[in-house]
Amino acid sequence: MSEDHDGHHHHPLPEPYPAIRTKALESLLVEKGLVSTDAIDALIKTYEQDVGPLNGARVVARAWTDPAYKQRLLEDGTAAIAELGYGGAQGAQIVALENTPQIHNMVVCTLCSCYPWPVLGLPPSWYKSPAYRARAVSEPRAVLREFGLELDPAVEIRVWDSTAEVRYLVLPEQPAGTVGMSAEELTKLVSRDSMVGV
Amino acid sequence: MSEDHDGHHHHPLPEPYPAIRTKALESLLVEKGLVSTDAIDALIKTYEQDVGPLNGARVVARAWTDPAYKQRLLEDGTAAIAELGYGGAQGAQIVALENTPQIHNMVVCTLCSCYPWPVLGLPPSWYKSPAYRARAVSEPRAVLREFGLELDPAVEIRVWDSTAEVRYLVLPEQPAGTVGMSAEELTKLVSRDSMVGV
Amino acid sequence: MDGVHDLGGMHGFGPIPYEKDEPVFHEPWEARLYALRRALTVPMFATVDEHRYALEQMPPARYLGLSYYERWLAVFQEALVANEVLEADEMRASFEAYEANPDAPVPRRTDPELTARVVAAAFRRPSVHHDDGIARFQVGDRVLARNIHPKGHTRLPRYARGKQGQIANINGICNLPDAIVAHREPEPQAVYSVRFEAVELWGDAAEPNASVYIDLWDSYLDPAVIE
Amino acid sequence: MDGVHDLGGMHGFGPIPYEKDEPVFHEPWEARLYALRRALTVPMFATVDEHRYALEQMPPARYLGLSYYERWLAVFQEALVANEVLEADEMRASFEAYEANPDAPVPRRTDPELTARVVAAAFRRPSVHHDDGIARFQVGDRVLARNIHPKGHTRLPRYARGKQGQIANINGICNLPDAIVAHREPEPQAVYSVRFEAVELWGDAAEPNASVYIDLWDSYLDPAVIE
Repeated sequence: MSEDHDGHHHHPLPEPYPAIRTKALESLLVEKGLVSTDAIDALIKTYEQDVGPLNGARVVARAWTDPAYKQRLLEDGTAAIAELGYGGAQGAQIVALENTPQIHNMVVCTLCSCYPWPVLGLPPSWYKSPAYRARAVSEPRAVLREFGLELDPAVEIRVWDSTAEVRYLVLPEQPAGTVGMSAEELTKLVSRDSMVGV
Repeated sequence: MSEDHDGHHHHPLPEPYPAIRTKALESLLVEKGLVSTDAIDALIKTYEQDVGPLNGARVVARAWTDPAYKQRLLEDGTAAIAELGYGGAQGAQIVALENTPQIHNMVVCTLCSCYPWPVLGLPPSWYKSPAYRARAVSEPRAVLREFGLELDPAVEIRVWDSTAEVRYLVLPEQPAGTVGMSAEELTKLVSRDSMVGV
Repeated sequence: MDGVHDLGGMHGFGPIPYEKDEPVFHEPWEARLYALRRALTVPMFATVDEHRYALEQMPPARYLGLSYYERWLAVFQEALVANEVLEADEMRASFEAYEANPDAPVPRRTDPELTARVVAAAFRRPSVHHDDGIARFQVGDRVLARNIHPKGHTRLPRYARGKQGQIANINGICNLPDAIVAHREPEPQAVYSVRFEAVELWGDAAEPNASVYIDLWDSYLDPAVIE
Repeated sequence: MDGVHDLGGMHGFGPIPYEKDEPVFHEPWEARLYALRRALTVPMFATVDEHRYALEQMPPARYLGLSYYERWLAVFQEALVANEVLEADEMRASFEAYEANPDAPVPRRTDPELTARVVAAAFRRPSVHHDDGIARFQVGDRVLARNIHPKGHTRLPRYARGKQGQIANINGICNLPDAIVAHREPEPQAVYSVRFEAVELWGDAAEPNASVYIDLWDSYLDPAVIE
């Protein structure tokens, strides 16, 4: 909730408004037996604890340490990801995009907020922001610079706009000096952002 | 200031906010001698009383009753309008567009709110509204229908988007049964909207 | 629809609002709203497409002025009434009750069967139809994104319309979202990943050595006129 | 810039908010703000182009959420500070004083010379430069509106870019607004009225028997490739 220099709120909602509204809706829907408290709690736990970028990091670390897996991942991302037990909503078809010294991939959804939930969890706010959705396709290098990545002009940049059912997972380059590390160790080095390509 | 069905204001400003701000600015600028009360009053009076659609109506009525004037108006709108004493800010170049049984003209400014002030005064709110600016160019017939004008499909519609310095004045067709009326009488029949082409 | 949701290439939105170590949900109500919607035994939107279209139809200033979950809340409320799950009056009464007493507890109800079902649904792997037989284009074909301006839902972004690209991949067969949301008969079509050079999309404003891949349904495309 | 101000063809804005017998100003403050800006002895914007660009640069949700004069007020306040006519502190102090006491009078000052000058300015007829000699195109020529996406100010609306039209009139010579706002050397160019068929602009969504005439500077146009 930002305030501009003249002290006027951009944001029209008083802070507690959506919280109160949501409470009121949950209350009515529970009373009518159309939802249950435990189902809500369980789904929240699912996306706060079970379905998140750690899944994607495991996929990436496996690909870094297992060339055959990497090949399967690039050929059929959905199937290779399912090998590790991941899949589900917003992951009907997952395509892995390999970053190389020559090619940098970056993912966006300009029309809404499509994102590969099974491997990355729910999208962060910046991914859903109008700024990212607007700028990623027209000035990806400027956007990457804001994320601290100055891409060499010789590197081709490919931006993937998730306008249909495919969800994209970027397979980042393995950091220098990490060859020989175990998949478990490598998992800790894989950031969520690197799997979006920023 | 509309309120939607869930009782939430679209409009983020408390009602008196801009009025108080304007007062505060006028106060400071008067104190500093950068503006004067009488100059402000005089300019308001100019646009509330002197520069308005009555000017355009006089131009139109003259054109309806004086074929030579009409020809001059269509050949050089600015000069013909100046003959009646009109001209000034936002009227450097005024082009008159003749409506005929075959052609209907309609004016918009999609990028801001350009409008021929010397002949029509300041633009009405609907002309400045996002809805009119958005729709006039892509669905002019649907827009005209909202204004109560069902245009025959055989009539060609020309929409003029005022993106540069030219300001457009529509010369409506003279209503049936008014031939022989004086210019003064006809002036009363010319609506502001008809000179915008809606 | 050519709405403000179609943000690709738009200027004026400022820097990316990056937040380090961002939580999955910023506020408890966001988590509850998210889960409430998905756990509801009577879904408010038959398809994700219809949910998207509901969001797109919000008044533009509102769409841009609200946060992501505030938008979800707005369309969820409307859908609950439109689908006659809640009456406007009872919804208003409940809002007023909690506004008057924001700390009032929410009634609880447990339903282990429902819980198992919604969690399982989160992990259920949808199947994709692969039948490239109906694909009109092959990888490498040059195509032109059509200049369409439907008032209904579409997934062809404005910034690609009228632009030439090249088929990079055939993703599979999916029903056309435009038809789903319009409640027309299903229109299964090949969906392609189409590569557009940045300079084709943005002219002189293009960054060097860049391209955009957009997933587009068959009927969004025409063969390119000039090879 | 490709901002939300560039509204031509956008969907989702609802019906035209027509108001019968609308007054020139709806609120006294609108009238005073309008006149205050124009009567100021130190203009805040050197050109109308710069004023437009200031409006365009407002945050998009704010641009669409505010009324016409509320937008003017916002950019006027910013300009007063940016141009060092008022200090932010004294502006804030004055706001707070009037917020605390909204009925406090505004000091008065008369200046008949200024009054005469500003009223005369409203009626002064600006001259237009007619010199069609530098026009690259002639009436009837087919042209292509260029696919430009400048971050600065431009008057080539998005809905026309990449579209073919025909020169309908040569309006005269004007300085390119893009250059004015960027404070580049003046770039006087021919400005044409260009006719675009509705079907070229909107495809299948076009209404029948319709065209749009757009006033475009010479450098916004290329010769059409296909006659």
